[in-house]
Amino acid sequence: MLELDGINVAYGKAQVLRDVSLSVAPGEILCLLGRNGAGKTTTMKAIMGLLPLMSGRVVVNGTAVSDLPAHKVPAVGVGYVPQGRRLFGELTVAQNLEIGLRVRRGGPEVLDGVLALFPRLAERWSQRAQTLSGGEQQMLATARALCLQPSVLLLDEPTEGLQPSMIEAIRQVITVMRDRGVAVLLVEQRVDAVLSVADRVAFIENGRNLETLPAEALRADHAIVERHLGV
Amino acid sequence: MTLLSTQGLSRNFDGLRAVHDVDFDLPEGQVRALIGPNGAGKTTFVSMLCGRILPSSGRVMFGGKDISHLPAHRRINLGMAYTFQITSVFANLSVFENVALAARRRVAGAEVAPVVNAVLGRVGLHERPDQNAGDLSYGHQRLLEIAMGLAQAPRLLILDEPTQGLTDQEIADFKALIGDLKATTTILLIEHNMSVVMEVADIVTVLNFGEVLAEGPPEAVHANPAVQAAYLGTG
Amino acid sequence: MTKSNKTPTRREAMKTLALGAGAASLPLWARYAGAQSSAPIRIGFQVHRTGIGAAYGRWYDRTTTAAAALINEGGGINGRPVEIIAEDDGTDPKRGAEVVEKFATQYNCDIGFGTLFSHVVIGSAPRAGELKLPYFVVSEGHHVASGMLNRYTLQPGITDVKSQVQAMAPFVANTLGKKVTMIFPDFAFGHDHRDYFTAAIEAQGGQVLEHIAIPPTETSFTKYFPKIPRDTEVIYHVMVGPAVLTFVKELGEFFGPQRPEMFGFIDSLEAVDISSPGLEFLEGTYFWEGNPRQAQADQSPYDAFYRERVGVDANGASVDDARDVSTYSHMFGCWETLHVVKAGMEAAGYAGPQDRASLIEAVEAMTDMPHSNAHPQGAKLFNGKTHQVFGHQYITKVTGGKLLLVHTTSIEDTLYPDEADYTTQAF
Amino acid sequence: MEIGPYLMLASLEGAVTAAVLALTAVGLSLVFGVMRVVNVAHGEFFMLGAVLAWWVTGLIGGHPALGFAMALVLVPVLVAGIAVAADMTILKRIAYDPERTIVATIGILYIIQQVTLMTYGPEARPVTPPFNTRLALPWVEFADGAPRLYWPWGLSTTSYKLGVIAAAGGVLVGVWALMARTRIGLLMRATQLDRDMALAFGIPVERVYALVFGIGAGLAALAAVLIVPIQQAHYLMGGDPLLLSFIVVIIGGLGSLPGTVLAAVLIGLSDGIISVFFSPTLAKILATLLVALVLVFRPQGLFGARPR
Amino acid sequence: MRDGRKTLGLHLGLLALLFALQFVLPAYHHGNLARIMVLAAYAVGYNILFGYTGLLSLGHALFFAAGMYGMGLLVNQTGAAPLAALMAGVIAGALVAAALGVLALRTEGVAFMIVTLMFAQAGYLTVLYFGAYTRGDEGFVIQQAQRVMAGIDLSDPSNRYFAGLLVFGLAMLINLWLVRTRFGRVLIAIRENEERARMLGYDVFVHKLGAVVLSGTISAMAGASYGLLFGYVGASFASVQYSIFPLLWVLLGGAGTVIGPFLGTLFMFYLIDLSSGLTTAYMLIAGVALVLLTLFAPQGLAGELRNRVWRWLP
Repeated sequence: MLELDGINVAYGKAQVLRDVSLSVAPGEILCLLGRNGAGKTTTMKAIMGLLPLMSGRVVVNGTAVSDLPAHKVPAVGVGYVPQGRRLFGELTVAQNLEIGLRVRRGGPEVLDGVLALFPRLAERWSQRAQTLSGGEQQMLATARALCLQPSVLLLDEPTEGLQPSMIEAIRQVITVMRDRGVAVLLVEQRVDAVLSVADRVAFIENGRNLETLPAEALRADHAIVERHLGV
Repeated sequence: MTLLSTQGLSRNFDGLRAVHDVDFDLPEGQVRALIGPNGAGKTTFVSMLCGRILPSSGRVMFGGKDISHLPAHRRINLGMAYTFQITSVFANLSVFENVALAARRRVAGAEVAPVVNAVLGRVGLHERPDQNAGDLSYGHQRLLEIAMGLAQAPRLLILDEPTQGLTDQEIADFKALIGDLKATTTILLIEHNMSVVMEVADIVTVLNFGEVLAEGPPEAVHANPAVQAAYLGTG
Repeated sequence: MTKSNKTPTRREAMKTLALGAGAASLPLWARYAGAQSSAPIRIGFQVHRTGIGAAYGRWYDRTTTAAAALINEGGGINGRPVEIIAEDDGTDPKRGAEVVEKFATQYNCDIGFGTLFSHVVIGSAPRAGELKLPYFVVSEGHHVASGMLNRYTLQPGITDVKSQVQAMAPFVANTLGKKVTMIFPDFAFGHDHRDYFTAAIEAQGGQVLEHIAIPPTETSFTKYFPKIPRDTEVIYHVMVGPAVLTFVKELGEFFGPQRPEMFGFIDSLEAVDISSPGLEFLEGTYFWEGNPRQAQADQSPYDAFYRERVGVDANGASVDDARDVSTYSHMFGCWETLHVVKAGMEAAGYAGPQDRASLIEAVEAMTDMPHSNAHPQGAKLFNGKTHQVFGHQYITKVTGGKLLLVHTTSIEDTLYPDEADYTTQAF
Repeated sequence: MEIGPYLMLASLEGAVTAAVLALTAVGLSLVFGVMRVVNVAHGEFFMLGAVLAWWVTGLIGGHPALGFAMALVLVPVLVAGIAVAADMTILKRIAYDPERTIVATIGILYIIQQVTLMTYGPEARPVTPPFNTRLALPWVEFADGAPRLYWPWGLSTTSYKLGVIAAAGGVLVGVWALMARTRIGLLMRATQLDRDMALAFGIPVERVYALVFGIGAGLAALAAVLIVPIQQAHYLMGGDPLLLSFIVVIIGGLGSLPGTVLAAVLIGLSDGIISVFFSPTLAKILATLLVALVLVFRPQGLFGARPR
Repeated sequence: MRDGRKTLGLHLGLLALLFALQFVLPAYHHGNLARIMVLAAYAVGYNILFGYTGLLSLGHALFFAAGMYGMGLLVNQTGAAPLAALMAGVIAGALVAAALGVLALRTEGVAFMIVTLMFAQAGYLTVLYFGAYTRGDEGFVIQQAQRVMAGIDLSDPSNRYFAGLLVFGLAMLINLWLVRTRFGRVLIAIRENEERARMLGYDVFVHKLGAVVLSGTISAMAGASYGLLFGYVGASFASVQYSIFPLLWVLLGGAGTVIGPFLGTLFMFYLIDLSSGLTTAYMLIAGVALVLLTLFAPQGLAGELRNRVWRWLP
């Protein structure tokens, strides 16, 4: 369970998020939609504690993670797949995953579970992350987050720049996670990529969150999307 | 007359073909939109036009001159203006000073202020010349970017996703602004917002995986199933 | 260290003056006390407490404090106690000039005194001249006698390097060998050695085979030693700064068992214990010493007195800490200079800053300075025109881990034609 | 001396310089790489290492090797502790802002220097080497068409100098193993590569920073302990290692440990070898200009990747 | 623009205050202020590169020394007139700066710091190497008789004070004028966002080179004046310390402000002077003060002033 309660965030003097409130239930995929610069990535970083809150609270499974130092947030069970993957490029696949496992002291069985989802990574085991293809890098970024056995998973544009087959693979993993009871917060720009997996969709514009709708409603009426995103 | 053209323009990053063998012609006075999915190579392509990135191979011609080997500032001085995709204003300087820096490329002394004020008026930032650019909202920073482009009175204005983060009203104003500029300036526009593209562009070029996928009037491109597939990812 | 840094306050000085009469002759004291104001004579002491000269500065400070205490016990100067006002110059010429300015205009000192490092002297002297502050330096540099400075700058307590160097040449040529290789630091002090010694040894029929100038701040030296020619008979070495011990040790390691004769300026080992690990090979080598640090068998009573007052033992180390070796070859200059100042002030009837010119004239008029408690290093001859004093120089040989005297030069050995005449300058 | 033996001697001397420099520079490189700050006080940690080594060896009687071994273990730890304290009380509070860090570390430099002067004093003091034998070295010459060994005049080194080279090599291998083979090394590298992501994966970045700052200072101190039987401990001795380490770190390519070590070897050797052919000060000038020009024409360092 | 008038008022006011102070200050502080003004001119020069262009050089002692030795060697070796020698020093500084700029500006960031440091170190060693002319570390004296410029004896305290004021005033007014010119504005733009400035069509390299040359020339002017006014030329002014000092002064006073370099120089001078009178541990006090300033006044004195009170401070 992830709850954002009226968070305000600024980069220096420019306020980026204003009173953003969201909640994601276990076993649910909430998709955050908005244009570039609307504040989606900032929301993610604020949840992770990478940006200080001016006000508001972030609660994960009853723990106010916004009161914790940033490095304690993941241990509560928040896995983060950032935009642009941001792997530890000079480290090997194995080392990247080890860093993920370390967060909640996951044993070999956790790793085996993750590798079962991404068998390709086992083949690339001692390769340096920066030498992987784009799709493999995205797999590794996702796998790294799954290694900490998250109860909340944040994914920021996981399909950016990927081939359709790769997109499909990532989408399936997200679905699997939802089915295992993980609360998934997904940021996407590609509406079609979202609508097929999301349970609910929240729109964000200029740092404020607008309405949150069931994905069903959007699938039924595409005009809502166009109204908010102008595509 | 062709203002800008490229021949076989390519760029690789560590084996990734960001832009591949692009031939591109932009006649004087046209508004051209460049569209394509994320990662299609749009920004790399325009970066090579204005010299921020050097091509791996190919040529860039501007006003009949081969500018492939000119450094960025020389190209700008030939009459190009470039606005950044990610807002890149001078955050610690005032709005006025941001635009004045651009305006001083062509005017000096007492002539700067009127130019700046006029440009700020055109984009709707005339009420806040003294504010620090970094304190503006994201949308206003984008408008400031556009204002800096306008202040240079360029022959070719390259706008990289200018409407990102703008409100509906601001987008409407932007469209009107492009309509005004058409008469005097050639415009190359990278844009995601299809309504903007459909309304302002004369011709649309679609990039996908670093190559030109389609080119033509907006309606034709919009109707092109290959473009639909690539752009919306529904393939 | 705090103890030695403490400068006598006026009250303490007065108390010493009152109680310490036992050491002084009462009539002398009474004569001055009756005639003059009893406000202290303020001597601005520019001391290298920090920076590269700090090891010297500490001993200069101790010697100065001891000399001032002695003078005060003896009734002060013209019946007035001496007050030492010490300020750090960071061994930096810019700060040095500022400190001189502070003495003259802030502390109202009667004179400035005590500077060792020559760049500090040269940086400060112009200010002293402009401020008309008599500036008594203890730096052994040739800059005073060369005429580079001004009438307000004097060096009456220590022989300059030009004299020291040329006085060594006869001994080196006649006793050690005529083919010399010189190793010296590549800055002005080293260049003085290079120029004056080369000329002097050639005058003796010898020759310098090679000049090896070591860059300042160098910390390892072995790589330069192969430049020493094989047929070298004598190595002439002089080095300053914190790396001196490394230099000497590496020299020893380079030569191993078959070394040529070696002659060094004790600057290479000033403040360094001759029995430090790695220095065993120095046995049998020769040193110039300004004042032998080892109490010699025929030690003069003056040296014994001086040693005792400053707190230096027979090996040249602090009486409190045998590992704390003094800069014995230089620091006597502080002691002697203060006594020259005293004599000059008394001769000039110095009463205050208005008499500064007469003080300088009085010192300029001095000539012979006999071996005495005031001049424990030896007799001296002062040249009023060049503002420079000349004295005996000592050559010692390391024998059984001790520096034993083998030769004393005459004062005449140190003389050279005048290069300047400050007395023609207006005040 | 003939050119061959001279070059060998200069190389040997250069190797000692390089060994100590490599340790010091690797410490600086770690701090620079992981924390992205310029630690101007690095040379003072080196100096503290030397001064404390003198102090520790003085505490213990008996064979010099005993005190030296003790210093070798104790001193780096002590200095690392001081560095960690400085990190937590000062650098952390200014959020490792690059410019402010420069000023703050200059402040730390002054403080350390002055405190050392007030407690230890201005003298250069020696430490007895644990072992030190002069080793004359042979060279080959061709006489009557056949090679034969001979012992050229002055060609020698000492067992301790060779020991320093070996010890530095050992420590460098240890640092490499720490970075490449251990859990803590992994965390440090992850922090270096992406601070935010390190936080997002639960790495206590502040503690890693304090640790890195401590290890960096400890390596400088260790280098100083090794050199102090050759050069004496003096309160102003930190300046040169600081400058040289900086040069080495930049020439080696920022944050690249192998590059740093290679650059240390190059700089250490070039200084000695250039001095074979020119007068000493001119050699220093040329070596300095050479380094500057290398950077001018390869700004990313000899072993760094050219940024796109 | 009312701010413009306030700016001019403040800075001319400072010059007027400095002018007036010479009549009331005790001799010691009078002399100190003369020194501080010349050194502050050096800091102003440094600040043009560091504070306004955003380039951190560790080699400015090279320029200061180029001015000092350019002037001093001419006077000492050829007996040139002080004014001509002063000009020669300034020109020497400009030439050295141009040469260094062309090379060093190929690098950026820390590499720029190191390259400038290395060139300055080579310059320092060169001064020692040519000891026959420079007298190496010991330096040489510019005799009082050689310091008479157009009949004015520069060793006289009030003349010297006035000359110091002139040098500092000139540097500060150049700086004030600079920030109002297009060139100066572009320097600030480069500091703020180099890529953006380039994409507005400005030749970043040429502007940076101009900043190096201007900065070096002012530094050289300060160096030449210092040697001439205080009668001493020595290698310690070419050492790395004298590259670090202006950085400290500027950071303490406030980088990128016109008045900051003066405040920083003044502050640092008296911090050391006063604490050195109180205790031998003045370096300790200076060190602690530096640390405290970075903790509590990170923008420097004038920078904090600008943040809190005078937003218009240039």
